[in-house]
Amino acid sequence: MSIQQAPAPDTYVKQESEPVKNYLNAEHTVASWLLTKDHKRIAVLYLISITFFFIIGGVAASLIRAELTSPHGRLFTNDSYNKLFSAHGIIMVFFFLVPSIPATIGNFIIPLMIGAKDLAFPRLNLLSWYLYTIAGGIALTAMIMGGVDTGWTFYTPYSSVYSNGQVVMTLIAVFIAGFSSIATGINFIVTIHKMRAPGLTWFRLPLFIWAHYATSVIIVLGTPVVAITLALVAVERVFPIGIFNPAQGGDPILFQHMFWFYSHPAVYIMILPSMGIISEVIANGSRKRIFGYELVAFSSLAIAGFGFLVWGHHMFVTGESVYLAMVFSLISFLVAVPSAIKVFNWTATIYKGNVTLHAPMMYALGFIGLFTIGGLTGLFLASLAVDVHLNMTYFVVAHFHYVMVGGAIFGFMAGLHFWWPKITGRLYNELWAKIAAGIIFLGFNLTFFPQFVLGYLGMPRRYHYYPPEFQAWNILSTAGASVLGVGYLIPAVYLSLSLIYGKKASANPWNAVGLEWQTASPPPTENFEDIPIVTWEAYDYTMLPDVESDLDYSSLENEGSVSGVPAGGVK
Amino acid sequence: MSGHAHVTPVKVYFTVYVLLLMLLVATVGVYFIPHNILNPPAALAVAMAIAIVKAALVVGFFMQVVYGSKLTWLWAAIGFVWLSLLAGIMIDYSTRHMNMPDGSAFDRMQSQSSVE
Amino acid sequence: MSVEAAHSLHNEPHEHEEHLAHQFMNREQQDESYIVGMWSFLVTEILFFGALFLCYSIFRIQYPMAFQEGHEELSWVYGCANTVILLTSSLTMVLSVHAAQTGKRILSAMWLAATSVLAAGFLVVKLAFEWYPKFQHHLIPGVNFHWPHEQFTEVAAGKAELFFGLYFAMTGLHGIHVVIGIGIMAVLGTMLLLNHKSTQYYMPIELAGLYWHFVDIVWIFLFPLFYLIGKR
Amino acid sequence: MNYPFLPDRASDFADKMDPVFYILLGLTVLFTVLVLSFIFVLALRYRRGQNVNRKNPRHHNALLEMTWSVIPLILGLGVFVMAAIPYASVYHPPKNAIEIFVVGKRWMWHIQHANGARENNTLHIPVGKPIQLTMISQDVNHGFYVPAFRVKRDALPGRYNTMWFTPTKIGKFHLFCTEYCGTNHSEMIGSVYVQSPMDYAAWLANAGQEVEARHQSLETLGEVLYTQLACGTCHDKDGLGRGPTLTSLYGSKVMKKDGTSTIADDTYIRNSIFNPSDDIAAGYQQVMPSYKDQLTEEQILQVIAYIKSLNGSPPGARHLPNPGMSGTTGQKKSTGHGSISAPTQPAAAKTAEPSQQKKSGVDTMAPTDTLTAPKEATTAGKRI
Repeated sequence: MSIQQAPAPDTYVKQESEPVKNYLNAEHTVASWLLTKDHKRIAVLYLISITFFFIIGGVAASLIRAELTSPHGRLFTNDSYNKLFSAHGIIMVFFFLVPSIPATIGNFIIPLMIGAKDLAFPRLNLLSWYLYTIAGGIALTAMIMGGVDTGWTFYTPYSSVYSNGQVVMTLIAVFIAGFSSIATGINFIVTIHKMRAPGLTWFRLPLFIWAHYATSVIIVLGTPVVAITLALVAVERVFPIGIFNPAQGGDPILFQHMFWFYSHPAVYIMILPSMGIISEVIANGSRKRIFGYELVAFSSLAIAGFGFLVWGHHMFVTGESVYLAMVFSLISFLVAVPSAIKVFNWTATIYKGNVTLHAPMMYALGFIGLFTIGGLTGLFLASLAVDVHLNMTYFVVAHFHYVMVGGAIFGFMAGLHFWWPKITGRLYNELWAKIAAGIIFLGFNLTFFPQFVLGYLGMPRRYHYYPPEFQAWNILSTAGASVLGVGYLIPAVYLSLSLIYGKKASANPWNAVGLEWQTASPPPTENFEDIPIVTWEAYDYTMLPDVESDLDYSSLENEGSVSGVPAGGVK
Repeated sequence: MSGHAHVTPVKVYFTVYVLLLMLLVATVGVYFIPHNILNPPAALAVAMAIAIVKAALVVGFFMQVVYGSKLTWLWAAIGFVWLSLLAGIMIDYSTRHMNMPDGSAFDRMQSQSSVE
Repeated sequence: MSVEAAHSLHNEPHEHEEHLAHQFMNREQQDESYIVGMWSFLVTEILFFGALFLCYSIFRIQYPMAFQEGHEELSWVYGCANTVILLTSSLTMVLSVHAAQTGKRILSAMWLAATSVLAAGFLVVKLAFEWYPKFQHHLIPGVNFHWPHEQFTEVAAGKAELFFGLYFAMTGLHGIHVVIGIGIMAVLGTMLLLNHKSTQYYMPIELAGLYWHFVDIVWIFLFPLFYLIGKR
Repeated sequence: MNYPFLPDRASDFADKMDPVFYILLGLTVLFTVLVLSFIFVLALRYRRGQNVNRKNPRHHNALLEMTWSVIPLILGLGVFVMAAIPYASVYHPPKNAIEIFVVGKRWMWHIQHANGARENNTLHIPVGKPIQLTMISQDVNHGFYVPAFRVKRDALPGRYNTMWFTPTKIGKFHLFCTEYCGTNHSEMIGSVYVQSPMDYAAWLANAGQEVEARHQSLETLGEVLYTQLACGTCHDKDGLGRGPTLTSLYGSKVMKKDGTSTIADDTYIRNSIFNPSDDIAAGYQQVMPSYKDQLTEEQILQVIAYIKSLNGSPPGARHLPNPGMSGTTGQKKSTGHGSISAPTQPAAAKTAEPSQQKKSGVDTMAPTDTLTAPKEATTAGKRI
């Protein structure tokens, strides 16, 4: 068992005086960034733009929460409030959550993880970022030019006939963003199929790759449907073709069917990559192979497959066929099984592990807890009679924020911290990272847990005014949101500072297995000096010496070296 | 210039083309069969069957899937499989008893069965 | 097994280095990547059009009379002519791919040109003989729609508008694909004639072919669904 | 201010749904606590530097994995069944339910009772009686939601959705619109007043008196419209006119021109008036114009009520149009709108004297009788 030509760690210590060529310092011109075909640079471009949209969506969210401290709506008019939550939803879903992990961390790590020089189609990858940026620009323009008040779901006939907002422009933006994500999806599928290093069989792939494969399949199969659906809404605003307009014999429920055919699987587009990250981090944090690797891998595919068969559970109260509603409810319960498998298997991985509670691990453990709550509350909404009460209330809001924020964003934060040394070549401040993780966890629960209660009490979502008896819970939620906001600011500060003041990272600061740790931090443009040849299973931590002193993370504080990291050549 | 590609003999292409034209003639022919001989649903079924055969010929030979790798087969098939999942939306229309928007064909079938 | 795979990698002679993008190890990998990539793109296209076909099916079942009467405004002769044109263009396309695969550069460019001429012919029939008369007959939803048969027949204007909405949405989307196809073929043909290095490798032409055949397949379904709904 | 932790429970549906909710809540708490405590304990116990036995770690265990796949599956299926049964009952309203008609429009709920009583953004119902709401929207999608009843149903444009429940508790409850419907979505709210049968009967008889001295039952209003629009010219009693007769139409099987048949229900009748060309009865030509622009959703409900009444209700129930109405011909729309725009005052209902009703001999316990009471009123009634 050997990892070919892995550079000794000493190499990197030595090179501090004369920096090695890596993807960051390969070229310095603006054009070299904007016209780059290097997946790592594109990932960084994506990271910057996605952070930008996250901030905008976050500002909208905090304004919404500020407004809801009072049941009488003192800050905004009805119309501005509606535009705010629509902006929050549209930006967060289409411009943050869907591309967040795949286009940034996935883009950066997938070729490194499978030992490829780049994605299969580098130009398509760049095109994807441009489409995303153009789409984001159009969406922001629409919001500046009066905004859109349809909510991110664009339900017809409100969006197609009645709304006075910039609906067409926003729809065009979402349409283009859809093609950006399709481009990423196609790229990942082909890359994972065809670009794996020799010896890297499917069952030697890290679970991160499995998760991204499942995600890409969903993207490719689902996105075109929502793209054409939204395009039809845009067309209907201009020409009365009437497909979704009951006045002409069209059917608004058809819109909901076609919209959720994508938008429910889209939830898995957001959560599956996050689950992939959690698998990586848990394996590293416990220094152990993921328990039941095969089952976890297949559960990703099962979630992707079943995810396409449950869209109707968003429509239990619209009067869809009762038989179909039962089928959708049943399959929604079935989706819970692969999710449960993942949670249990992650938990079992810790058993007899050698646990290091580094910041990514803290996010990962937080993820498991929050995703458990988010997933189980999803079952409330999958249960037919219970959904009749809870659908369209704050219970739904709380549920999907537990999955999207507690799940997707915790995974994103875990991944960002885990691969930050790889991406930037710098170490961040571990102490502050742990503090921030704790604050985010607390703030998150404080924000969204009260919303479960609000939902059960019956407070509908998208309400600007609400009956005064709901105020206490709303104030609690807003208080939590401010804690959460502070929690997000801390990483923004220490991660930015680490770019300048951070200690240089070694090739493998976490002492992790996985091909991405076999190359320098940051990696060279071509990723690997030589394409590695894989002869071992994923997460085979037995190939690294299990010497506890080696893994003393105080060494992270030392100048960029984790002494004795046997990045390779271990027998 | 020649790579690893499978080079199909030109004769195959011409044969497929002639077949496609013949099937086109068949489709148009079905259109002219009076309704009392072939009722509209059956005519639609025949037209769709012909279209599927034509599409299969194009996918198989012009697009070279019959010579392609397993992976190509998989990806050529998956789109059509998922399209059938999407068509699951129609189940809603065929089983929605009470709340049909209009007196549609589905509605009729439903009400006929519920009365008799 | 893995060791063998590695072995073969290192003996890779890099025979077609000049057409090999840096991220690929060999031509076989590159070729299949392109084919699979194109097919996964076509999968998105299938679902893209598929959603429209779904709308079509739902409304055709609900409003058979509207579809019956609406289709009588369309001419099956033009539809059939266009089908012949597109099928022929598919043939010229595969001949172009065949020529490219066997290294006949100029022949390949000629067949590409023939394909784009046919595609343009399709558009001429579509726009001049079909869409333009629709405009004259006030059958474009929202623009000047007037359904003269409402008084005498059994189809309300809204339903007819729905039918023509679907007609224009589906044939329009197909038409956009034809225009894109013409653009791709024009660029590729020019590059072939100039002997540009990326077209010395037949794969771009093969991929354009896959795209074009897909456009053909969509029309194979559109033709009977819109033009051959049934004679009374 | 009272900040509740649990919502009111005021309907039979709430009684059916809440147990499922609490079972799910129990399972959620159980599994969350289980997972969190496992994580906590394991992460601490196997922390780096802890001297614990890490020998022979297992990387998979088929039996264990099977167990924790199958147990959630079984639990899930159990909950599915428990939740599906009450849901299925939503689709089968009892025959004796009191039918109330709801029209959602931006941004109000307009409610019509069978006897012609109307209210906006309030709903008065008697306790202990099954209530069936037949809902439609005039513009966009709305959602009719009463948290205390745990019931919700979308009011959609172009089709009737129904829901039913039996209120079990007297009181005032929130009514919300849950399907986002535009600018004043959050103001499309109201109250549901569950009253004792006596209070309800009193309210029903007097509701809307400020607008009309005597309101007319839905079927009478429908008959007025029927006359105004001259429907009888074609749809005569004997079926000899240009259109089929409407006598005994409702609920019957209609043979259609294209050889198929359908049941003439609310949706069918509504569609036949708005889109006459969709379903032509066998043996007739398409000559009927669309009444889409001439009838509001409220009015169409009245016409449907009238057509229903042609099914051979008690002879006294049918009567000629009120002669007093002839003056209003030509202002078709005002029939509906005059009273719609007038705010109804729940306070008035509260103050109505139940005792008065008793005197008039109304058996307040029987919903069918409460419906006949206004009919008496209409025969003598005059519109203002």
